[in-house]
Amino acid sequence: MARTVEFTDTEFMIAQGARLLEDGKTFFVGWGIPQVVAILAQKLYVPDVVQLFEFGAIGPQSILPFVRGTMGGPQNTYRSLQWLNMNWAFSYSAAGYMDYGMLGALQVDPYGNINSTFLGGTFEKPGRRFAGSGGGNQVASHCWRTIIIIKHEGRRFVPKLDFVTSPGYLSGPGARERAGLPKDTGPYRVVTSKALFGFDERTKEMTLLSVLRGASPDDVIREMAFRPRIAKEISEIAPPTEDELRLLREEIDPSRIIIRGERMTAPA
Amino acid sequence: MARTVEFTDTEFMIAQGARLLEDGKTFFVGWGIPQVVAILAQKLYVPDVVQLFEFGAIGPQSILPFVRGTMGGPQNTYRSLQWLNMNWAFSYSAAGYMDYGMLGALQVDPYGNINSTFLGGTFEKPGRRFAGSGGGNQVASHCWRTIIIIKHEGRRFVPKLDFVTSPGYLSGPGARERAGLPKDTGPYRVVTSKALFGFDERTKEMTLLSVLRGASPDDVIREMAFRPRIAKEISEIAPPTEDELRLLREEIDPSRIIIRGERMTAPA
Amino acid sequence: MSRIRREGKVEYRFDHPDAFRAHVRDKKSRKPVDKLVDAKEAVSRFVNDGDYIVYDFSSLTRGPQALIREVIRQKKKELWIGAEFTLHESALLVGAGCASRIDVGFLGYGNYIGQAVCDGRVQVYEWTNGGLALRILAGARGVPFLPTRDLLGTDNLDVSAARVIQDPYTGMPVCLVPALNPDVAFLHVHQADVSGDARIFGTNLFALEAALASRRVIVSAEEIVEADEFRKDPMRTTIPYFLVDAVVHAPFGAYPGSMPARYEIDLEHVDRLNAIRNDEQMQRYLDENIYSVSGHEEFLDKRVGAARMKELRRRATIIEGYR
Amino acid sequence: MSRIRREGKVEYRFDHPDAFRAHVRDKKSRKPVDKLVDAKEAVSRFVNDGDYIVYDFSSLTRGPQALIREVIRQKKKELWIGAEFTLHESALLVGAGCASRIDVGFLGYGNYIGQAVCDGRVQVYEWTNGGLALRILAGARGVPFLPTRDLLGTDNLDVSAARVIQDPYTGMPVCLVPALNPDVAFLHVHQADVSGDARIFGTNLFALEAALASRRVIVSAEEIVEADEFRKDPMRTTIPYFLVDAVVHAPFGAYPGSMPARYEIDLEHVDRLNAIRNDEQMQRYLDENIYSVSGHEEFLDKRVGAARMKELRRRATIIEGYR
Repeated sequence: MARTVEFTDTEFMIAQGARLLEDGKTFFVGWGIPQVVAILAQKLYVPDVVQLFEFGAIGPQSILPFVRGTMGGPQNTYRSLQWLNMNWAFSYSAAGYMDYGMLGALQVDPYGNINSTFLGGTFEKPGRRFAGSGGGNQVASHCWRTIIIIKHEGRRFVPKLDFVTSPGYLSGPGARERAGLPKDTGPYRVVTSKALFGFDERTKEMTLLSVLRGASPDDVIREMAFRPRIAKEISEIAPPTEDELRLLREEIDPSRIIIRGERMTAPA
Repeated sequence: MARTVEFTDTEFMIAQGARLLEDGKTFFVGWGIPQVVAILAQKLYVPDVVQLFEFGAIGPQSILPFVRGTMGGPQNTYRSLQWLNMNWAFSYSAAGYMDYGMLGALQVDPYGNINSTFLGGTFEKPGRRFAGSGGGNQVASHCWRTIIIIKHEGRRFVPKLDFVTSPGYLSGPGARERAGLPKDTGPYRVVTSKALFGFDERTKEMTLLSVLRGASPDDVIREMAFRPRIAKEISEIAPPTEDELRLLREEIDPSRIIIRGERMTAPA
Repeated sequence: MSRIRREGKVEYRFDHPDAFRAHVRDKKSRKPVDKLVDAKEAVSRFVNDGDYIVYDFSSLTRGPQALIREVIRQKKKELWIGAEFTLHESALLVGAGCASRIDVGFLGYGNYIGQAVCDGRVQVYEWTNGGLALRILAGARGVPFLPTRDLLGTDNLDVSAARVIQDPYTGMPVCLVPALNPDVAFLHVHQADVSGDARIFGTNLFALEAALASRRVIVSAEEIVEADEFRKDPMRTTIPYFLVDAVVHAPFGAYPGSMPARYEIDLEHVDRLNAIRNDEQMQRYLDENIYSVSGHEEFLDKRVGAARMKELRRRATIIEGYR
Repeated sequence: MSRIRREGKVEYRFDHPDAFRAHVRDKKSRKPVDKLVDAKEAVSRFVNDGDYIVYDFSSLTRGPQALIREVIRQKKKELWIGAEFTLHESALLVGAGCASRIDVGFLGYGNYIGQAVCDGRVQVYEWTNGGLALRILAGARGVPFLPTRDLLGTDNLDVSAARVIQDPYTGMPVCLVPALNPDVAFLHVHQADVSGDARIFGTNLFALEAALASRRVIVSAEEIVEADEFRKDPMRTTIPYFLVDAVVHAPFGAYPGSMPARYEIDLEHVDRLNAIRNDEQMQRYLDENIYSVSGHEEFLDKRVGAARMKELRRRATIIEGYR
């Protein structure tokens, strides 16, 4: 019998995210999981990635282990190139210097629009209220390529969001430009705990690109409230590697605060 | 026979300017003569004045002697409270933190509008071209009280400027507000080499307030190309004091670069 | 001009720039006088019921937690909070009945505040972090608005007072956000002198913007230093004294959050905050940590303790760049 | 969208923010590679005829004088200069036939440049210092304009492309200035590393704004230091490397102006510049100081000399705050 790897859904998303980044590019890092993605990626794959945080840290090289509850403190502003403030941080992104941005989401729709504000009810009287945009709206508006990282659950992939917090392709091709958003920007990938999506160049609709080794496209699509487009060839995503898991579990998050989650297995 | 004092027209303007400032207030300092006014005032009269320069020096205490050709260097940014840049410097003035501003001028009109750009011809093809606004437009727009410092010559006091570089009361009462300039701002005093002017509260017209000891209002008005209003009581301005002259000549400008000018006398 | 506006369903704070300027002219002293007071006096003199308050950073990092606890202790009412990151602060301020409106930013942590929003006990307005930072910059620059190329195309536009105009230079739609001039800014800093010159080491969210844009500024500082320190190193000055109304000496003033290069976050205490889920738990926390002590020093002595503070200081080993 | 616009009689440089963003995406490397070149190579590779050039500070203080002399030596043509303070630089650039348009700011010194304007040999556009600083900030923030409450009511409005709109929040008139995204920024700094991280000590006019807003950035530095220096003290970084295209090691690069805390202004040389009144004198100055030497180092050796440099260094005794 083939050997299998055990990991959490979060570990898988983090590892996938880390593999997507390009070296020598800039990366606007959202809070939480994207922070861990950035650390893992910089240690393993992209040593010269330039991280940027909205609280004004330009080019930090976070210290290990990841400290829960730090935001703008010495750990995740460590060895920055420059310390500024929020208005300057968003100047870097608005002027076009940020290649990648990464954001979590409550809900995502077929055009990659993001809800991170509330579920159910109305804005004034929500069913459940969450943290909201933070700087997510700016990241999704300004960065050249936005990567969304989201747990793969049917209620999160919906045809229509309860609230559009941060822009994807809005209502489809050309809609971002018509709204006044910077040209040629928009969601680039959606990393989930089962699969990886891109966006169709012509229609701007979410498109299944790859699935976790051992899973099928049907497994993935079954747990979505809309039917995504499917790429002609669906590739396979390797489960977290030994290096990725060791670094995550031993060096980055030894207290397992971030990487905990639902247990998964896949063929090694 | 009464003792007389000898001094230059520039020394007299500087001394007058220095006497106008209030202690514990902020002072946006234009380049050149206003710098020397600020130094003299801070040494003799207003130790707690907060100087501000457009190149980002907040609260400097200039070193002596005054060094010609320094602008933003260690001498006139010495012992600042804060070093910033130009956009921040103009935030201080735009948000209302600057009580006084002081500017030189080529020409001034009855409403205290300032020309510092050109004389004769057109903007595109001027008769004589000068330095232009620098930050003068911002100083005259934002500061609560702008003090103009200008040599007393007929060709400088004109009914209509060749070019309005920096705003006085524009066309009269209410015109600044109608143009969108901050409320309750505008020219406060005009310091010349013979006299001191204010502005009529109702009509906003330049009004003779005081003349150098020994001179008459007629001496002053004769050398103006428009007839100013005259205050009910014209007071006398003392010539530069011994302290003022000693400080200017021995400590501030021993090489007499700034304080040189036309020789004048007045009863001591 | 009214300082609270309602258009459609959106309420927002707005001062005409001229009204704010007049306040700066008439009420802000430029004299370098001694403004050192204790937190009690600073809050009672400079914070009124109904005030709009902003603060820099959060309950996790360099937040003005001692000042916020004092606001709660003095039972201020109907406050409107504006914060990019408002974490446990907003839960405590709402739980204590002090705050009724919040402009965010990022609204966390824990379930208490989320439930309070759903129950309609507090009204939240969504401006996004970038939008709020820009609103405060507009207030600091004395202009009624600033333009930005975000918020566009999203529902945030409909639940804020941001407006879209056609840019006269390109013809494209551009978003404007209105200036924000708060009543009070709370800034917790590493060092201050008695007249208010202040230094923050590390990044900040909008410290200088908030100090310029706010009608009243309360600085709380880990250390009080000689005024001369600032003139010796003007590049390190975050805020000059004449923007500041009160200086509070508050060592451990960011507790339970961290103060970069001074002390680390107290995660145990933070977990107690995270665990608050209902009013009974909230009331118990407030009683124990705020109402039952006379002020910040008694809180430190009786609820934190020297041993804990020593340990948190020990953990703050990264000092590179913070000096 | 065209990068030079003419409306009525006013020409102005304007890039659509999307065009500038595309340049930043495609042409600006984020890799920390060695960008150290000499002034000759920097200017020949990164400055083209017809370019719009900005620089920080002036011929008196921390101006990029070595780079400007190199531009003149290479006889660049039809340059458009944008500067808050443009003093002897503009006279030399016009006198040498390099610059045909200048956006100011403050236009000095001496009679040569004034006469050149009157003769129509150079077109000057008047934006004021505040207006130019704001235009560059708009370029750095990726927005097509920024609003301001000055320029209003004056003739500057008619001779610039500033526009007045009705503020949607107050109804009052507000002035807008269009973004400026120059082709090239010259920044002379105290310290840089080979990939372009740079530090200026003291105040600056718009160094970070210009670095963010410009298509190409040339940093000239008094000292080249280890890259690690910047990561040890991130509050001191003026510009991070990924905004920079070329680094030139140029000790005495601000000569004859001063470099704060490094060397003082050479007033004798400045007086020679001030004395230039006609083309013959201009040509003599250019021949002697620029055309007849191969570059900055030969200029320092043969036209300035070690004794003079030592004396200017000796005079720079104020170092407090500059470190």
